[in-house]
Amino acid sequence: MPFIPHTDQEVREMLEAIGVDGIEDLFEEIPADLRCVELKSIPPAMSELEASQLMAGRARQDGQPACFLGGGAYDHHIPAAVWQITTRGEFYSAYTPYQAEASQGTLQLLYEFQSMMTALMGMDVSNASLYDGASALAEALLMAVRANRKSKSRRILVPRSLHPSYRKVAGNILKNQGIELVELPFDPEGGHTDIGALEPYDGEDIAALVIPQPNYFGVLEDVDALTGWGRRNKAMTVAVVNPLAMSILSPPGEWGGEGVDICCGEGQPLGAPLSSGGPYFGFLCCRQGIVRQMPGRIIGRTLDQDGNRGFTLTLQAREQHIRRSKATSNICTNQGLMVTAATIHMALLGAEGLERTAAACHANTSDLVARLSSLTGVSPRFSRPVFHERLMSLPVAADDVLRALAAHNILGGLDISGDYPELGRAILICATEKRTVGEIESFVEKLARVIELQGGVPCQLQPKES
Amino acid sequence: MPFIPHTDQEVREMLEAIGVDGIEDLFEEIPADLRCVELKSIPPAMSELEASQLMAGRARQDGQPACFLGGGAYDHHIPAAVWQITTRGEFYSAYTPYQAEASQGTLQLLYEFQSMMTALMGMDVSNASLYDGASALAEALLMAVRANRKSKSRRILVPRSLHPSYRKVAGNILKNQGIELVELPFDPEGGHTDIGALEPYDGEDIAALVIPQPNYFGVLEDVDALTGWGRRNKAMTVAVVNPLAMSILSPPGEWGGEGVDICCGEGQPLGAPLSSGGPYFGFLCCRQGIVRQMPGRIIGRTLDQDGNRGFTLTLQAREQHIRRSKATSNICTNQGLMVTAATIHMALLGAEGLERTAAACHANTSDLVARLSSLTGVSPRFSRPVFHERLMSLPVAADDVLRALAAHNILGGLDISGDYPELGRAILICATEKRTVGEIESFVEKLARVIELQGGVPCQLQPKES
Amino acid sequence: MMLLIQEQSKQGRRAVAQAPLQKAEITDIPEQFRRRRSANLPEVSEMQVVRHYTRLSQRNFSIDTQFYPLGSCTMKYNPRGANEMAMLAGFLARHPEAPESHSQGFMACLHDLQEMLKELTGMQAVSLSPAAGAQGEFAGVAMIRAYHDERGDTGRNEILVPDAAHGTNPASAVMCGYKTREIPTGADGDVDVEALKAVVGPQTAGIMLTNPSTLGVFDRGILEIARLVHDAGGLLYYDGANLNAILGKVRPGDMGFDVIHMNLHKTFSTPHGGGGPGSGPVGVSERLVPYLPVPMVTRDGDEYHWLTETECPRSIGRLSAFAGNAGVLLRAYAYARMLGREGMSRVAEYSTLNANYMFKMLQEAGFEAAFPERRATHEFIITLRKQAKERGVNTMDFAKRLLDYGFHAPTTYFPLLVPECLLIEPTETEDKGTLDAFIQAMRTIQDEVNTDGELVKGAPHTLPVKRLDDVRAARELDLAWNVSAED
Amino acid sequence: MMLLIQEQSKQGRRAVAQAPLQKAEITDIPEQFRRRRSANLPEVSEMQVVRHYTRLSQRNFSIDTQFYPLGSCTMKYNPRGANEMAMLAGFLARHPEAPESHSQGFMACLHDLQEMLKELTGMQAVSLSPAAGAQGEFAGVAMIRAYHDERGDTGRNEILVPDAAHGTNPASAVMCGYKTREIPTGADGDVDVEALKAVVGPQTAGIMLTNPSTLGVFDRGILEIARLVHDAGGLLYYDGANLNAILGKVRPGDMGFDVIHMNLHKTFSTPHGGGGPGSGPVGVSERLVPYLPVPMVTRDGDEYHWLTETECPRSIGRLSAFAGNAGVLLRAYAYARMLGREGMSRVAEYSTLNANYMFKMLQEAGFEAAFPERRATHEFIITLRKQAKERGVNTMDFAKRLLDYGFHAPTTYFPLLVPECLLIEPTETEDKGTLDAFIQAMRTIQDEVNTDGELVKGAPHTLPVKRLDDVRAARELDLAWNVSAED
Ligand SMILES: Cc1ncc(COP(=O)(O)O)c(C=O)c1O
Ligand SMILES: Cc1ncc(COP(=O)(O)O)c(C=O)c1O
Repeated sequence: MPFIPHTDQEVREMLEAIGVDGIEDLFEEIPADLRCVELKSIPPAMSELEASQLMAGRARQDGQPACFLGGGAYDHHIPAAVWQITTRGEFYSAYTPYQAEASQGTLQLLYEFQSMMTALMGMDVSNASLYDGASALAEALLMAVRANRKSKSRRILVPRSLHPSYRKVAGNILKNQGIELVELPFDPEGGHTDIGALEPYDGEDIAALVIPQPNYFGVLEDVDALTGWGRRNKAMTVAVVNPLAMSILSPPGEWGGEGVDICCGEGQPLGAPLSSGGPYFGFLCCRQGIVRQMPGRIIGRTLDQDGNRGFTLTLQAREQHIRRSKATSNICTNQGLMVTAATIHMALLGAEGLERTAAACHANTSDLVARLSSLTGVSPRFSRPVFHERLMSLPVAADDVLRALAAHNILGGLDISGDYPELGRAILICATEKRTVGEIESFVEKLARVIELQGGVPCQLQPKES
Repeated sequence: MPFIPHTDQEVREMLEAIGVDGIEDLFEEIPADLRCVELKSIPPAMSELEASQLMAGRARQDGQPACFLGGGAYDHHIPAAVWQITTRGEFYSAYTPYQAEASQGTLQLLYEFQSMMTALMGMDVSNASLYDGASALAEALLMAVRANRKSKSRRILVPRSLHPSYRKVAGNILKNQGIELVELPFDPEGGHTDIGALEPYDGEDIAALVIPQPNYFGVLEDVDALTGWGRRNKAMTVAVVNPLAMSILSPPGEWGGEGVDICCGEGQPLGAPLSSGGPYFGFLCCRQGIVRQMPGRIIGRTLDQDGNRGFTLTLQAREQHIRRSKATSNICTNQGLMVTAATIHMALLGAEGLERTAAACHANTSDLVARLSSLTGVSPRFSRPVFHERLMSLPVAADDVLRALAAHNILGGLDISGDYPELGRAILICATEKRTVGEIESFVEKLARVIELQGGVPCQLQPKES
Repeated sequence: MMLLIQEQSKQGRRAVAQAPLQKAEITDIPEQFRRRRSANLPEVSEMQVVRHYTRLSQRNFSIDTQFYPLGSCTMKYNPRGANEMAMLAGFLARHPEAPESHSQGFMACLHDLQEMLKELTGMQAVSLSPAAGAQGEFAGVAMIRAYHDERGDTGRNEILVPDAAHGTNPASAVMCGYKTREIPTGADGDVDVEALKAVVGPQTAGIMLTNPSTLGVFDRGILEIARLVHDAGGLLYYDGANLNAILGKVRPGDMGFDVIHMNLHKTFSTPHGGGGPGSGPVGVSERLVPYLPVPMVTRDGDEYHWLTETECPRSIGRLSAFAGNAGVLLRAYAYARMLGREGMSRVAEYSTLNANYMFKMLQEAGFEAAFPERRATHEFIITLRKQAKERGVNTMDFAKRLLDYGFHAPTTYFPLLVPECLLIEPTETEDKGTLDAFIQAMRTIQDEVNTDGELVKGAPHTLPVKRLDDVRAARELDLAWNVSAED
Repeated sequence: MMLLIQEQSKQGRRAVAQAPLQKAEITDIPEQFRRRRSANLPEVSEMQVVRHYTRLSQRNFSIDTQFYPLGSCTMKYNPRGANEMAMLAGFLARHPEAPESHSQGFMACLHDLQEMLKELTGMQAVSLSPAAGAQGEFAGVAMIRAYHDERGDTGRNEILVPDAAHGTNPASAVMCGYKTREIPTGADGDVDVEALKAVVGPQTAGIMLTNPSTLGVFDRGILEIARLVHDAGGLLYYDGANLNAILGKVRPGDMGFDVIHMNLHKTFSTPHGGGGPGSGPVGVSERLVPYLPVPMVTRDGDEYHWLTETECPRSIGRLSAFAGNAGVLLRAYAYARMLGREGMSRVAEYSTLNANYMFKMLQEAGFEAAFPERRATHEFIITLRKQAKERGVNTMDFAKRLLDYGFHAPTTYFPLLVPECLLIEPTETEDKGTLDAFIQAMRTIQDEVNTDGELVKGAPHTLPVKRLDDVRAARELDLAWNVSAED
């Protein structure tokens, strides 16, 4: 019996001790007519060897194309040490650290994580993770509504430049609580949320304002101005940031001088493999003053009976297992292991390593953008500076182009036409530090051919001018 | 500086404490004219990312062909747990357990390993590993010569059916000590060492007799008869066995009734990946009476000051670090980590798991042999029973066939003509438990085509008769 | 005491190999957007990091090192093979937005898993996307709400929740805009059906139930409960946290449930990771199929396709940016394939056998069962109220003392309705020897309580820290390391 | 005490998923060849195995958990990246007899590594095949012998070995059929050149030397030694165990050595694995090139080919069945690429800096240096003979007490010529903070020796076992667990 250690002898002894004839007797309280019939469609057991052959075949089947996709998940180098340590049994197979004395490993690590996140974000406190960036935003907004004592409205301003899935997820999670998400348009030239877009709401009762940095198009927002607007209008400011970008960009805790109230985002760039979208982790930081409104686990430092330092789950009275229907959130299991990886990842890279990685991504994407822009009909869609993603306009339909590139084992970007029909034929591209010159050249070359084939435009590998 | 933690500040402090101006001063005792010039041909440093991209490319380059090669290294399933635990830092990055109290993990594991090997081999004692199977044989023979007080000769009988590389390695290592290896011919029909081949040596002074099981051709030797001959002739009997095979075959400790004196072999089938031939490990077991002649580390059980059980290196007086020029061997570093893997591997499989694996290999190879034998001109070269390898005669040259199969990503066996020109056109094949029916079918089909193309024999997929 | 990684930092130190060796200059991002001062992250060497976290890890109890009979949490062996398979390079490298052409292998796994979970739960369709049990609960209740709303049945504003329910149940209901109403438990451990009758009505949107409940008993009145709620127009939500107890034995769909979440990190043995990630797929009966969260995978001949908002316009939508905790799903899938058809019901059988054996042996050792007349399911409850009252040694003291004996403590003080309780779940992957050793430790502590209560109240004595001061932690909040706060 | 895995066995238990689920019947192997009774291996579950070995591992000191200043052993950080790269599926799956068509990637790594090692050592050619340092020594001496033999110079039957040499040196010489003659060390730590002069002669096949020697000093007379031995017709063997001290600073080839082995598991940071595997490539000067052990890799244009007995008929042949410890070579190669040209000499510089810093600080703390006038290399020796004589606390007591403070002990009682010695090698990967903590522990123990000698003599006090009885281990041999021996 796979994973079951019982010998016949032991089973006999145990049944005898219980005083029943067979294991079936232990299920006697279940109404007989409810008992299962055979599970016909479940295949018979496989050995580990058979299962790994099956899985290896499937993993191989999907190839390992050159990936120029971003859009909220980024292909970064993860130091080998990260997962070799993270998958150590003591981290991998422990539960949530309810028994603090038997969980100092996880607890100290989480405290270190909280310390790193607050340092990176310039905020006062951090929780120990939420599911992912999108659901973290939803939780952040619920938190903002709770925390904003000055606001009676349940209206939240959300830039259209924010990741479309984040907007959907926030909407899906908030809609049953009567919270209204109001969309702010983006500047059609710059790709950012112009402060002018907020004018209509000047002086209105707004519970919260969302500020992405960078936004979905990779474009940098005027975070200082937006934060200032929020403060002036007594709206809670909620930043949604890429944590890697924060190593080189002004952190939310400093925006507009005094910083935002809450910041959240997707932790994936900090040590989580792409892995089809998960497990990743959402992070959430805030000002000290509103920590009791924060959802999720929080670790605190304390002393033991001998006066020695130790760590423990704290502020549990906010949580569902204590406060039940009045909890700050329903979250229980979070993304602990991903946070373990992120902590080790950040420790290994340090600020300098994150900065170098961020700079390399920026440089690679800039290089790619420059080369692509040499192709006829291909150009950056927005004028404002970006972090490591850019929307590129194409002379032909994006989906055809991407399909053709995929046939060459290049994932050439995201077709955003579904979410932004107003932006026409365009792809969102990203070249992280892992993309090599060879891959970038090959992308440009293949794209040139694809455009030629699809659009009849002659192949143009030379710069357009000069 | 990769892997060097020093900050400038610390370096300054340390230099000051030492009382020198710079690090260079620390090398002042080295004659100036010896100091290095620049290392021109060493390439500049790579980041871990760059190095892994280089290495991943090279690993990919070699493909993952379907492997029907054996010949001393076998493609077995290794439970995922084995290497996930073996590469834990505490095993991976420890030294030889010189400080026993700080090395009880490794020491207890090695004691468990010794216990498993003696159980599997039916022998009294085991050491904690040698480099590989071939060098273990050389050490076993040196040991036999030392231990055989009754023999004055330095002659050892070695069957030609023994792995050719083992014969070479033993020869290379023993030749400077004036030991003579005398070759015993194999039976041209059976592929085994007929007891008659020993007749010429009846009553002679022979220091040792080597007995492989199975032999290089996969064929089972008459181990009882050979062992009996050795005992009657006062030759030390030295078994060379495949440890996996021992799960289903009579173990050396029982051969000829009382068993052999020494047994050794290649531990690779017990949890070591193929990995281009290493690291593997050699194992060595013997009768209790000659343990003091044994080379290599040995772990013993003992008590600590409180009377509690503990484990420690023992019989170190045999070893080079104590006995120096009079040691039983020069070996120091052995293959500890591979033994760690093997111990976990054996614990996971148990006797029943090893038996099932062995039986599956035997069945797969039998299946392959049967199917191949349906091709015109292809037939087993030897008549006697085998474990999981067989020499197959071909109607065309072996090297051409293998090259053609390799082009189809099938490694179809070993060409043995270099080592055994007398055996004509033949390949040594092996299908472990990992080879799937699909792979076996594909092998047979491709071989049929290759033979047809090379030899003009019509493609024959039907059974020859019936 | 172990230093924090931050306390090991020295200015200028780095794990050099882990970042680009050259620092690219950034010329086209204006100053105003740039960070002025580097983040105060630790500056440590690669070896310091490896050594620090390796040593930290040793300060944890875990399944790989200890018996961990945490009730309701199903701490069973997490197969190392499943980890290896989910971490295959091809799976790790797949971008969530990779086109279907480059995703068929991955999607096949998801589709197979959906199908298996359907069969195991007796539901009509399954969506894998919820990231954990609580998000599954949210999805489930949101579907219930979508169902009533679409029918214009908008007066239903209440979700019924038994008092034994996990805290996530009421919290999830509230997040979907419902009020909750608690249903008491009868003396026999089953839901008090009379009490239920009294409150079920036209305002009832549904009921959230675990069965077996967190009291370690199978609710024998389940069919009547289902009838009552359905008759009132409400739907039944099944909290699948305890599915391990009945896998392959009885199916929530057959009990009458309309929606269920599963905790793959419990029943399907994916690791808990010190607090996640989990995975909480939801299954639904016919009438809720249109509302399932996206994305899901569908098969068309030999090809797999994504179902998203476009194909499922009535869906409650997506709850995370991508497809949920894919890596967890792959582990669960690998585990399910290794269990196979025969293995499913064995999970229920042997976890139940282990629980009933311990239940019996502990009672014989003098421990008081919360529901002595009942069979245990895969877990059971003992109450230490006598010890607390007579000796002043409470459940938490008992729990801490167990740590000294090398066992993780069972769940303490949950469910809330049983005073001074321990909820004990051994799981099927533990052997009799371990159970016996645990029982012996309980006996020993019991003796200690009688002879040297202070010893127990001062526990733990053998761990890296002594009993921690939780009150201080909450009162003098210290949630992040701060240079200036140190000496 | 932890049970043995054998003691956890129960008849009929198995880790079922780890073997074929069906048992194939064997019909064509006659009874006489078959095993009659299954081997008495442990019968345990998968989880028991994982738990047992995970917990066992925690009972080890290791580089990943402790400072491990074991002199002559170069216990430095083993990059996790090198492990990952060597364990890439493609590398692990390659059969040693795979054809060159399917081996070019692997062979390229080997070839690159050969070239780098050539440059670093200043030798003409390198063979990677020896499995560890001692096998490298064997190969080296065997080449020396082959060289003399081929020239008909067969009267040379002696290898000279300084008294500070590692035990493998004389043992290897003997395995090659030589007698050894010991050369004493001068008071300054260098080889006593006068003594050498007295014994070098026509019977001298060669000399085996480490430089820096195991005394932690660089032998300043090396050029004269080389001249003396060469003039007498002997060859010079370089034991590369201490290469870490001079990497990129001075090359054995330039010192006049004819043959060298390297311990990649030291200088190139491959893991020691609790006792191996290692790797001991050999490099040679021009005249020994024909004798290098096979196989080696050669490049022809863009293609790599194997060199075996056929291409190298004068080779001393192969010393293991295949190409040596390939997986170790891959790790060393990955490490070398990450160090790069600039990184090589830094290894020597910072390991030397660390050693000299400790050397100075320990002397200041009152410890007696074996060679106080000399610079330390990457390691150095202190002697505790005063403490032993005056307080009866010997080096081993000191070593054991260090374990209590969380440090692995330095090498004790080696080299043999320095009484009560500790050979201390911090390596370049340790930071000043760790060195200072170690120095502090040494001071503390020093104080303990003076105030409470019994405390030190009774050490260790904090490890899983107390001081072990080695005498008993050797006298009452118990080398394997035996059912019947247990009760
Ligand atoms: C009964 C019960 N329901 C729900 C949950 C919540 O599941 P999760 O932690 O996966 O969100 C748990 C988890 O502890 C539980 O035990
Ligand atoms: C100086 C010296 N020479 C030789 C050796 C032998 O090397 P190996 O253990 O790799 O066989 C060692 C290893 O400890 C050593 O320190």
